[in-house]
Amino acid sequence: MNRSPFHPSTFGSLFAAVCLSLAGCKPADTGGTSKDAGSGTGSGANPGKIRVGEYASLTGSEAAFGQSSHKGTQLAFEEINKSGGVLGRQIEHLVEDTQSKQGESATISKKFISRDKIVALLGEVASGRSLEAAPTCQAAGIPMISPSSTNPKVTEMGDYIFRVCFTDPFQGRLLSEFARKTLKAQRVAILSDTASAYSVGLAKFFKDPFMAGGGQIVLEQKYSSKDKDFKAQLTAIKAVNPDAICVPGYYTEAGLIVAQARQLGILVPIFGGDGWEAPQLIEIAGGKALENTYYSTHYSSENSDPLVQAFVAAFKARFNGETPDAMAALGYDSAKVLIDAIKRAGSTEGPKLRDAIAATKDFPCITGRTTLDASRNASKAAVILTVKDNKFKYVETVSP
Amino acid sequence: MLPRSQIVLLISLITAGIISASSSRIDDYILDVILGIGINIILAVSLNLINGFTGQFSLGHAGFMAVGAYAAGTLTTGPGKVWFDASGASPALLFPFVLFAGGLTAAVVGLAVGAPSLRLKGDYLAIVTLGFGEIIKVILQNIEWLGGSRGMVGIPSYTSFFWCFGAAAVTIYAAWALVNSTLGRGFLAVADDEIAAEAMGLNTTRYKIIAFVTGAFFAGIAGGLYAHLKGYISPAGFDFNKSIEIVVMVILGGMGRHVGVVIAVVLLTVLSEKLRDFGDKRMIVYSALLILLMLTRPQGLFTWKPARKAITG
Amino acid sequence: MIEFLQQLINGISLGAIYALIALGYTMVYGVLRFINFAHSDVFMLGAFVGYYAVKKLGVPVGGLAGGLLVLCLAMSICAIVGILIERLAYRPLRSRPTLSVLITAIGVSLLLQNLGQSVFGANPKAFPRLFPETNLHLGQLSITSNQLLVIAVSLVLLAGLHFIVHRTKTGTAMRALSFNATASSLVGINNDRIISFTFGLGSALAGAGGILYAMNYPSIDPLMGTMPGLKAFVAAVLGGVGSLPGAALGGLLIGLIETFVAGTGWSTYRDAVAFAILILILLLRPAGLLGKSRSDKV
Amino acid sequence: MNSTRAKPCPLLHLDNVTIRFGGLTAVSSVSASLGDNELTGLIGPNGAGKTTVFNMITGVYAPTEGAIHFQNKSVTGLKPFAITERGIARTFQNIRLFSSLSVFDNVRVAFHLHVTQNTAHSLTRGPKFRAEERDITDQTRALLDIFQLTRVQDEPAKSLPYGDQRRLEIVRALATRPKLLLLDEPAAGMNPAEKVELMKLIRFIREKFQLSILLVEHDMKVVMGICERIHVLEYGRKIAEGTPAEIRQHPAVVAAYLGKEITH
Repeated sequence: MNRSPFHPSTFGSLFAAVCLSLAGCKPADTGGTSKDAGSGTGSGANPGKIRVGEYASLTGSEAAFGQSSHKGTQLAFEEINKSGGVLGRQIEHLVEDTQSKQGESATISKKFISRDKIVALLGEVASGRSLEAAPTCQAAGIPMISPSSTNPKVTEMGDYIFRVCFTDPFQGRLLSEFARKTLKAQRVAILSDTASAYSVGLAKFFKDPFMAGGGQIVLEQKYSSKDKDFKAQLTAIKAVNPDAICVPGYYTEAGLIVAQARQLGILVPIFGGDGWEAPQLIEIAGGKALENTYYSTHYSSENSDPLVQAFVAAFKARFNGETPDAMAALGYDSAKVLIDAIKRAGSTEGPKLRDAIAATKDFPCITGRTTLDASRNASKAAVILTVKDNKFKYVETVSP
Repeated sequence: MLPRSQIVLLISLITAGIISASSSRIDDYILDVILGIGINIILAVSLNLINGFTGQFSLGHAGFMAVGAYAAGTLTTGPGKVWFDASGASPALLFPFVLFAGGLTAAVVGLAVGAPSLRLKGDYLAIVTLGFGEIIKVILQNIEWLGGSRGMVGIPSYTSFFWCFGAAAVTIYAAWALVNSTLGRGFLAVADDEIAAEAMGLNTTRYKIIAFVTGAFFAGIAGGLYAHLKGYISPAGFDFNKSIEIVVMVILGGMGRHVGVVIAVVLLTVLSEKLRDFGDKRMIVYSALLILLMLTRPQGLFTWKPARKAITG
Repeated sequence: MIEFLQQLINGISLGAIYALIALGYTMVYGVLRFINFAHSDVFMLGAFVGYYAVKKLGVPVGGLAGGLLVLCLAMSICAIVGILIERLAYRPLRSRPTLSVLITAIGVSLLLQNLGQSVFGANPKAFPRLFPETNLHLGQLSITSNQLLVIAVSLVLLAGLHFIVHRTKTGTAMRALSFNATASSLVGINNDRIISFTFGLGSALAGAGGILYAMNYPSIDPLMGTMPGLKAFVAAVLGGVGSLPGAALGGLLIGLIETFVAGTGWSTYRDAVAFAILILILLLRPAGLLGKSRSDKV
Repeated sequence: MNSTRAKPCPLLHLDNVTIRFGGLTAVSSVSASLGDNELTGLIGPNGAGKTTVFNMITGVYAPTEGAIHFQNKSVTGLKPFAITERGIARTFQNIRLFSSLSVFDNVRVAFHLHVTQNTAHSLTRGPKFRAEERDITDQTRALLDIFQLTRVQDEPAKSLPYGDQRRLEIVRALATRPKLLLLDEPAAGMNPAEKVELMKLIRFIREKFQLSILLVEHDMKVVMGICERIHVLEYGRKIAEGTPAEIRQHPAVVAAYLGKEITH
């Protein structure tokens, strides 16, 4: 009798073959790939290039943020390599795309560490993906610096995990102070992005101190990332007539929200966090609509600080005249903080590098003078910006 | 004496155990990819039971995976952790029960979803399952104690080679055993011609629900394994793109062919890893290859027609 | 009451946009019986054609002529792209089960999205103001001229399509083809030509939809088609896929449901409620609201 | 040939069955009875409602009014699968085989009504399960043998020649072990020689499996040749009932058919 391919022995042996061939191909792979041959183990004594990994959402739904951040990082490494590298060695900048997909970051971090032998890892924009990679880095003793993951849990993953951006609690507290003291708002409505961890986190950490301070949240409305129509939520908000509206989201939606709010005749102040920071904000919403809106940030491309202006000029020259947004600045800073730490550590060994990063103090970042605190979070001043006459305008500085 | 299929299953399990024992020698990255393959095999084989063998086009498989992932995660990380720790047993021993609980929860949700919607056919069923998948996602986003949109963090990594491929072997065995039985011939009949199947006295709705619930169960198992492999889950990761990813594996595998589907999973996962060299052009190449594959092998990659014989093992 | 009326306006204008996209889905489905997943990406392409026509070709905007020129350009380019997609990616699979074509369509959709991210960049771009815009206020109610334009265009297109499908020779051929492809080719209808025409028409619609959408929501990016595409597809199914008035009705309903759900404090469950209502309606009317159920003949 | 004349408790009984589609009455208060082991024909001009009656008996449509009893139990409005479970099997006018399944599996599927296994048994595959599967296989083989389909048993059903497909459909129906077999235009598309074969086959099935057969058929020669009783429908009403000889003479039937073909 002829055997069908469904026969138990056939499927079983196939299954076994799959297991074995995959497991078996491993030693050949690690030994054979030419990639690993060059830079070896990555210890300080090796005169080859220093390998730094970066994982970013270069494609997929959050590519807008990932691409910006990546460009900043890329610029930083290109600059340092042009000026002779660090510790006399060039930096080899390895990049992997997470496709904005869940699960990729864990795989990528393992690949970077076990195959590419990186000395440090930079990324990701989204906290969720940073949370995937962090345990791998912590277990392997490879420092990781996230440019813009704001979820407090990211750096709680271990002592090898750092960030150069604000945390949600810091910025939330800051916004609540601003709303109560500067805007004199008592009744605030929140419009947050239910699909975005950043927005949900910031909304929560705004709400708690704001209410503790005697403020009142009159209405909480939600939208979903990639929505374009917010009129339903805004109409409901208009009906409760708040003193101000808090929109803790990204500029991709905030621009449209502000424009549509003004179309509906909502003229109260609207404010948000650093997710708003992007030159496209004014283009999308229109300068007029953005009057009487405020957002906290650590960076503005209009900042006259020579350090910032030099960065903006270099970025524009490198990337077809594109103006860098906050993500780009943070991506740049994460690389700069790392380079500085390598210099100070005089080595690329994990523990030494970790200690050097942790000792970062008053480092002149594009996003302000940065100190990493005991819980490995960046502590730096925030500025509040508004828009007047189609231009971003400085309102006030808030120190941590 | 055991039937041959069960002996093969046993050998597979032992093999998985042996490999697992030495899995620390496999480098982390390769191990992660291999475990990913194992999870995808479970997902694709279980979806194949619904889409391939029973002919019901479901686009919500990621939703069941999410339910399983969250249910299992709740036990080891979320509120269930108290009970998990209090039991005193070693986590490695409890893990299969955790996976089973995840699968069971997904099966219950599968029943709730399938019972009303399986009366619909074709594209209508597809859109309804897609809708349910999205509803599951939105509900998870709104459950605060599961982490909401911010996801569930710090899930311990219990997923070992043995559990992953043990579960994959059990899934393949179960799918094979169901299909090669009177019940499974019912699936095939329903897929082929529902009206004729009814005329043969087959309660087609019941058959569809059995296939659907079984598929959901294994998707839940896969979810549990996934959660304990990656250590972090969030609702957004189980959107309909994930469902489509699984559907692609099933269709490329030739729909209704276990072996083909397994090979398709391995090929697609390895291909996706190999394409990393293309950097941010990776998805362009991937989608172009997908179109080319479909145009050159529209019947799926693997399409030998099995002569179904009287197999009783 | 004011709030209710305002939400009604919001819902109708959102629904009109969904209807516009849903019409394209339903046309292709009516003829070929498969979900053209790439439709929403052709829609995205339409918006980008408009953007680059203004930014790179320097088509003057702000007046009526310039705006119409951009609209026509986007529609023609999308029509060509649609016809090309059909010819290259779908036609070779015509005789295959629709599932194979579905996967190819998914592939085309992914390809367009990723090419878009690579070529246009992933950052959102601010869409230029094509036509003169005003904000109309009726007492406390507000509506923009763009919203009115979308509603008007949707109605005109619905009427136009209805005319094409029911009153022209090509339309008759489309219906014949939809009913029975073999029979239609036997009575001398050139199926290939009709299918090309349908794709061209559907894609031109998508292009127009992209421009109108971008005018209303002036932030465009390569993934902008996904969500409205999904919603529009749901709308098409809700209305009874294959039925033109069904698509319009479905779009309107989805728009209204979303708006009222979001407006009444359930905004976090908005998408879930929209899908739940779809499911309920399909369970009661398995072929959608205006669809004809095709029961198998025994 | 005259063993069955109206028995006190018939196998199948239609009691004033009516069905309307929208405003259209397709079948109007039709009553009829079928006895055990009887070979009955249902005839009528095109559009008379034969197939509709057939579809009501098999549960495809539920009658708007009236009742259908099978073995003294109501089967009115039951789903098709439930009716098959009760012992009524059918074939289709435009053959509906499981076209991608093998001939063997087409028949094997139909045995599911007579197994005790459930999902868990399929998974554990214990000795009882295996015995049952073997049993089904043997019975399938036996059935295929009887109808000379063994040599094509591994072919996909769709690759069979037309006549074999018809035969296979009947075999598949028999595998459900019906007490009543409904054949929907079995002679459609057959040449005269094949029709003779078919008539032999139908008689053979009745003798061999001891069941009743209800035949909806266009071809008068076939109906008149094998049926013991014939019911005639016209415009959804029953206009006559009787033996072939009686039907041939029936004035209403002659009028309905305008004298054509009746004389065969």
